[in-house]
Amino acid sequence: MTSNTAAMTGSVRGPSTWTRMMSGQTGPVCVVLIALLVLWYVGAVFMNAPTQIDRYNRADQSWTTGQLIEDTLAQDRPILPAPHQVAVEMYHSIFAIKITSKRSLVYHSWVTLSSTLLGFGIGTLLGVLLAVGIVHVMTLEKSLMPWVISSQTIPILAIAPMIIVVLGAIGIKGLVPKAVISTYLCFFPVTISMVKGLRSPQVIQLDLMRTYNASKWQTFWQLRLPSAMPYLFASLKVAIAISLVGAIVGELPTGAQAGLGARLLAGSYYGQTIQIWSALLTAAFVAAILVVIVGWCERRVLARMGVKS
Amino acid sequence: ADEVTLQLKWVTQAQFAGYYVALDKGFYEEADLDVTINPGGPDVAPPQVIAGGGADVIIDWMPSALASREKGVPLVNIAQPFAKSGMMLTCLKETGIESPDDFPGRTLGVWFFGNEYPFLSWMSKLGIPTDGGENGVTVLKQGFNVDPLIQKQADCVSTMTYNEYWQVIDAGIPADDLKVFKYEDQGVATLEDGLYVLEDNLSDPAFVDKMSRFVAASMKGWNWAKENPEDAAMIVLDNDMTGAQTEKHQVRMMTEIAKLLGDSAVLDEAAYQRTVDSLLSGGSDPVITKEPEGAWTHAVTDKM
Amino acid sequence: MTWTKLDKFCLVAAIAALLALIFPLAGVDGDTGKQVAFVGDIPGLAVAMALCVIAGSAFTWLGVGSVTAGMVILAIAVFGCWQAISVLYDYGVAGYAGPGFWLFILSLWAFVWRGIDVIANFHSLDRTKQHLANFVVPVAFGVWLLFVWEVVVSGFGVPQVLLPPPSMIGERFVNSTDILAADFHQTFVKAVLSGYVMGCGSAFIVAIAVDRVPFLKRGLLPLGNMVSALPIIGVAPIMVMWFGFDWQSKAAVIVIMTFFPMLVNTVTGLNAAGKLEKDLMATYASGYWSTLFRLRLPAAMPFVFNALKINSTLALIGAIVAEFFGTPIVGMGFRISTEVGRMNIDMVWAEIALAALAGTAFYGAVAYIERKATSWHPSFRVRRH
Amino acid sequence: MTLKQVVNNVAEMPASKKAVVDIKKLSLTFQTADGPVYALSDVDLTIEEGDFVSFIGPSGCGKTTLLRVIADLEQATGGEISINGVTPHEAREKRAYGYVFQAPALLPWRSIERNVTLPLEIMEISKEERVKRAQEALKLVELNGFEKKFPWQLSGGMQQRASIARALSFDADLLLMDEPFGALDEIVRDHLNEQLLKLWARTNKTVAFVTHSIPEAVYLSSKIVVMSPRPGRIIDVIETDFPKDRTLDIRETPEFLEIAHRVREGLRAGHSNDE
Amino acid sequence: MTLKQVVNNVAEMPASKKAVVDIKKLSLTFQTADGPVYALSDVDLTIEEGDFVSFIGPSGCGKTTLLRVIADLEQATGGEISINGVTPHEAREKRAYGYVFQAPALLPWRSIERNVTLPLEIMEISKEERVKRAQEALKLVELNGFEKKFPWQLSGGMQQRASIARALSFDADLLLMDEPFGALDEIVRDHLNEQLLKLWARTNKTVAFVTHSIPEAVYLSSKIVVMSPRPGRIIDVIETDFPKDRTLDIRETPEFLEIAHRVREGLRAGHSNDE
Ligand SMILES: Nc1ncnc2c1ncn2[C@@H]1O[C@H](COP(=O)(O)OP(=O)(O)OP(=O)(O)O)[C@@H](O)[C@H]1O
Ligand SMILES: Nc1ncnc2c1ncn2[C@@H]1O[C@H](COP(=O)(O)OP(=O)(O)OP(=O)(O)O)[C@@H](O)[C@H]1O
Ligand SMILES: Cc1ncc(C[n+]2csc(CCO)c2C)c(N)n1
Ligand SMILES: [Mg+2]
Ligand SMILES: [Mg+2]
Repeated sequence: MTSNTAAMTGSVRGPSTWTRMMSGQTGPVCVVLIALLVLWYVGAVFMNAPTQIDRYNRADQSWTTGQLIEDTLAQDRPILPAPHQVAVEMYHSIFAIKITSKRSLVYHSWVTLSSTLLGFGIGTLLGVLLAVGIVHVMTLEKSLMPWVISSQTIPILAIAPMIIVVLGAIGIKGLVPKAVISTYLCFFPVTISMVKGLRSPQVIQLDLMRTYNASKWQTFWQLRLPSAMPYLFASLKVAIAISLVGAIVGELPTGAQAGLGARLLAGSYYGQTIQIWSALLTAAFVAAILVVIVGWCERRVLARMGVKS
Repeated sequence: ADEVTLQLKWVTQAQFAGYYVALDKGFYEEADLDVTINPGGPDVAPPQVIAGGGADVIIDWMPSALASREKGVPLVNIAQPFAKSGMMLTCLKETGIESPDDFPGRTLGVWFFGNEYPFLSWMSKLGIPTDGGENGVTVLKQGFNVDPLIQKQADCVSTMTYNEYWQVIDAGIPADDLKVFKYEDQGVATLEDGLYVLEDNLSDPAFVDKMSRFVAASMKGWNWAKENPEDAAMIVLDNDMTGAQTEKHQVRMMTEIAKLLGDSAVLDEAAYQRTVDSLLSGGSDPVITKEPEGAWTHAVTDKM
Repeated sequence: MTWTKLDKFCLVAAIAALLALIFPLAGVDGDTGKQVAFVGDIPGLAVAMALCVIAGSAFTWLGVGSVTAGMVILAIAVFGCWQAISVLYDYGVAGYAGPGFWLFILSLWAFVWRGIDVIANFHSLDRTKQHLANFVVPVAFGVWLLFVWEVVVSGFGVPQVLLPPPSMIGERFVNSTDILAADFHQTFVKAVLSGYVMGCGSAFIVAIAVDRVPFLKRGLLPLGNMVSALPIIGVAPIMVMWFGFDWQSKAAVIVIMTFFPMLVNTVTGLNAAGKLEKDLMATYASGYWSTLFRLRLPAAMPFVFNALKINSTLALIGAIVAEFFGTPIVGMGFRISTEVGRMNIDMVWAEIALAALAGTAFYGAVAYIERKATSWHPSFRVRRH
Repeated sequence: MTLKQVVNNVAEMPASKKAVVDIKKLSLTFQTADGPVYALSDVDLTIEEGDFVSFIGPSGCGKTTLLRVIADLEQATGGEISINGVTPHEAREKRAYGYVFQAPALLPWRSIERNVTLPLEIMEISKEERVKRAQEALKLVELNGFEKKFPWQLSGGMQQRASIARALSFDADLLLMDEPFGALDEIVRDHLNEQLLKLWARTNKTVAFVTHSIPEAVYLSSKIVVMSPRPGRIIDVIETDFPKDRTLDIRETPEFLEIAHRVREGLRAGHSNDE
Repeated sequence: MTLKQVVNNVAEMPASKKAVVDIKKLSLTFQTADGPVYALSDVDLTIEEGDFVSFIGPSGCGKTTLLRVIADLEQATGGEISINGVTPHEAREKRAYGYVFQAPALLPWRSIERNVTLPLEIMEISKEERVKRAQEALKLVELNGFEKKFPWQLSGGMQQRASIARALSFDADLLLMDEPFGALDEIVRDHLNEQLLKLWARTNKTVAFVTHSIPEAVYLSSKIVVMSPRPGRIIDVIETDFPKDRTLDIRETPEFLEIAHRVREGLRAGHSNDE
């Protein structure tokens, strides 16, 4: 029996690297990525073909399909740049250049990231505080909640310049005004989710706290907050992504001097699609990393709370 | 040193080379000025910035400045380094547009955000409605670039002689395939890139003095830039925080800008009057409703 | 009676009103060098201030126990607000408001808050009365916010190109209904609704696909995060390039913006069902879809609605922002960006007000459906704490 | 007689007795979407200091509701109620009682020990004291060794015992217990019955106790309240006079059997009413 | 003898009996953060068709775990188990059993009636049939009139009864019931005991039944399994031979009392092991 098992494990050697990869996260992500890349290339050829054909016609040039495909993937200002064009651009502006340079995407990412994080921090705090107020104070719930909602329907890009001008007039410049716009955008999902989460404890659990005559504060710490954790993290993932968007939006009315938003716009002014896409992808990567970090915190916190995985 | 904050109308580019040169070459310092230049952008309205106290002097186009004046921001033109307009409408020849008579039924890309006034007064002068009807033109709010033309979403787009026009060229459409209408040639040119301050401040002699030193130093910068277009372009590049501008483009822009600059910063009253007349005639929805008063002064340029 | 039993808000109101009578009402006119106005010259205001002092001290002792008392307080506050407005515009205090004026506003604030407080805590078995109270509270609060805005803008003489007073915005709103209607149709009806439905719908379907196929969950979810965190400013020009100037490109932007919140929330929600309930379904050998529809989706509903609510506001913002990057010459975003350039800030705010109205109504509709659909959730049941 | 017993006897003297719970003509109606549910009607009851009152009655008759009214978790729609001479609300604010719910209601993110110390934390009792008391209480319900487990790692009966330990950990004078031993086997149940009796005899606590077991009710109580089906009404109140330090043996006495019979009859009568 | 009884007698013939649950050397260990918990160890048991097997044992001994293993809700870590000759997993996929959980586990967004029809919906039974069956099942547990209420509007015992009705509503041949009557008063409990017996006698169902009540176990079962505390082990299996159509009267027979005594002794022995 024992020798038998040993022989078996000897011959099977456990799951192959392939199956292990596929059952983890790397494998599937790679497969999906490859599928996306293929799709992207096909898309690039089709979207860029009309202008390319136009160009041939203008130059009275005859062309073959092979040549067309080759040229559509190597345009200067394509409608949809090919992945490798973006990759080359990203390589140049991320790795092949000093990160302190104005042309480095690392530098611009950092500029955006700093106001993102500041805005996210303040926004989360504000969001949670508002939710706490709304859950505990009936007057706040009834009077403030509808206006919190309305505040979010105000187009940020329209009032961003006014915010910047007003803050500038009272001497606040630089990082803070941009962070304020991030805050404005990202506190809302936190508030909405936390209001829901703080109200999610079971009725019997609330009754239990009542029998102890627990203060609101105690009920909050011991019951409401732990119950709200899943809601909080779901919203934090949304909030951090929105916060990044806010930071980028905030770069517009400050004259778009530096940051990923400035890169995006600059790309946009000059029709530099490749530059837009590489800034865009960089922003997406930054966001993904941020979301992953939040997810990691979530797992840590929930594990400490004894939640069964 | 006296502090001066200048709010540009657009992003850092050779369009504003004179100011950057003056800053970089120490002309402002010589004039005992401590100048901060704030770049603008698509979401920055210089009149709003100056009204909010964010700048001492701004660069704006006259139509927009006069409109703001009517809306309660008492802007006054103190100097006009740009004598000519660089705005034009660029069309693809293949669309068959030869003259303004061909416009009806076409789709035209126009810049808004206060820059649409010259276009509107041109159209009203031509008697072409802009409501998208049969005999009118369909107007699109053009983004920041010339993509609509390249992608044929529009028949014509707005361009500046010094910027967007060259982007069309760079996109692989040769100049021969383009038909351009310069506003200057159509007689609807309006004054661009002037320096404006708030009226109240002008009653303060110290402020006037400060501004005259500022304008003088700026003009020194412009003259230097005109003579050394390549170096001026490099100075602009050094000041561009986005790192997105290219040398080739900026040098070319500087060369074109030089053609628009006047000999002095003094506002030409005739040109002013032409601008006002064209704005007042702006059809059903005129930009300004009455002849502006006190919208310009020579007080600053006189003191230079 | 110990001081802790005193009604602190009324106390603040009384003291502030008293001080308001003492401190100067307005500042000094720069040209004439004289103080602009005195309380003594304005009988209405003097009466209002005195009323505040009297009522404030009375209610400090009596407490504001009943709804009637709350109404009385609010009535006094309304009278006070009216006087304050009249002082600003009829007596030329606008731009010159002094400490006395602001103290009076503080006094009114304390009254309004206390009055709203009473009504907010009003409970009745009579449904219509309760609904009425629930309606009055946010409206009263909103009217108060507008009043503060009006007073602050006029009182400090804020340039109207920075922030126009609500009265001016209201006037512009009423006079431009045709433009507003056209913009609303273009942006909200065409772009927002279609983008919202497509974005939320596709994210919901993808969430279920992701949940159903673990391979996708591991492969797509991390990438899904990235796609939807794409900054709108970068995406909008590309969408305009791809889908043209009209509403389709705006809808595309909205799809991208709303996708991620919906995806995350739905995926989280699908895992929210309790272990015991899942076991129960297992004992019925309930298939995937059956468990999905009978257990996991209902349990996920609070999360899904969360996303629907967040998205209802995001969608509107997305459409408006996207219009900054190219549009036909109609639409709320177009109007906003154009009128800013023209310094018609009141028109900008009229559009913002329209956006806020539409967005709030949209949100309210979603919240209403939520209340109907998930009335079993504890958050709708516990009302006493 | 030991000293303790003497003290108890003193406490038992009629003159010193005061009403802990005083209920007059209490009624409670729930408003539901499809009409009102009459849960309690016309309940009159006095629980005196040191009483052990069992409530017994058919499922859904309003026992839990009555306990919840006493605990200020539910508002009566008619009648009067006072706890130690004050309103239930004030009594709750004074932390006058410990409550064991019908379901365990443990917080899933806290270990068993930290669930038991929860009320102590809220009452701001020092850390060492908390741990000490939790240990004692857990030992009493035979859960020592499970301090670090989470609720979902415990069996149903163990969860119920943890919730009893939680209610016992802070030393309230009034205990409200809603079927605390429902999910326990006979042996553990007998054991806990004994422990509860000992505690009661020792401390002169007042206990209101819902149960479905007639022997348990008779064995534990100084007073048995039999309730009728909805709308819950009191149909019989039976006083027993076993000594406080009774033992399991009394279950064989004819007195015991007689009382049990009377309770059963009462219950049966209530049930037949229903049909 | 009625026709039904004849049918039953046929079913009882030894030759026709087949094993419904067959467990050999089953053991189950939970891995927890602070070390393994040995829940079941070395369990051998055969439940034959038509058996009514009661499980009785101290709280936390593994009764629920055993039922969950049978129901394929938990995987054994050692030994073998087959249900109707197939694995528990296959049996579950064939919907071989109905399960009553220790807690009610009602879905909060469904009314009582719709909770009861839930399994029927899943099994795609027609609407009318569903409503009919739900009516019957609710009537059986005396919950008619509460169809439209939501779970939180019911008392603890009523919720428990609703969950019993849900398990009965679809007609599985094997019933796994985890303390179904724990939260019920004696009268209702007796009534439901009778109903359950009738159902069993009528349909030849196989029942695995966890209870804490010794009389209940003896009264209902054809086989009583006594378990020891953790790690759960079977310490006694007692077969009874009351007829299937027994009545409450048998509780006074000496045979009954003797079996009850044996169960109690077994339980007690298990408990003393523990200490
Ligand atoms: N929140 C509620 N809304 C509506 N009806 C309710 C509510 N709570 C309880 N009821 C009803 O009140 C009656 C009494 O319920 P209660 O929980 O007090 O019964 P009980 O005596 O404790 O029963 P059990 O022994 O089954 O626990 C029941 O008929 C129940 O349906
Ligand atoms: N998921 C789990 N993780 C760890 N330990 C567990 C888990 N589930 C049960 N246990 C442990 O297994 C043992 C048996 O639990 P089980 O629920 O089977 O007991 P039981 O006999 O049903 O008790 P009761 O009569 O109290 O319901 C207990 O000691 C319990 O702590
Ligand atoms: C939103 C927006 N507003 C205005 C302009 C036009 N504009 C103002 S300054 C300047 C010179 C730079 O080329 C140009 C073109 C634009 N492009 N986009
Ligand atoms: Mg109960
Ligand atoms: Mg169990």
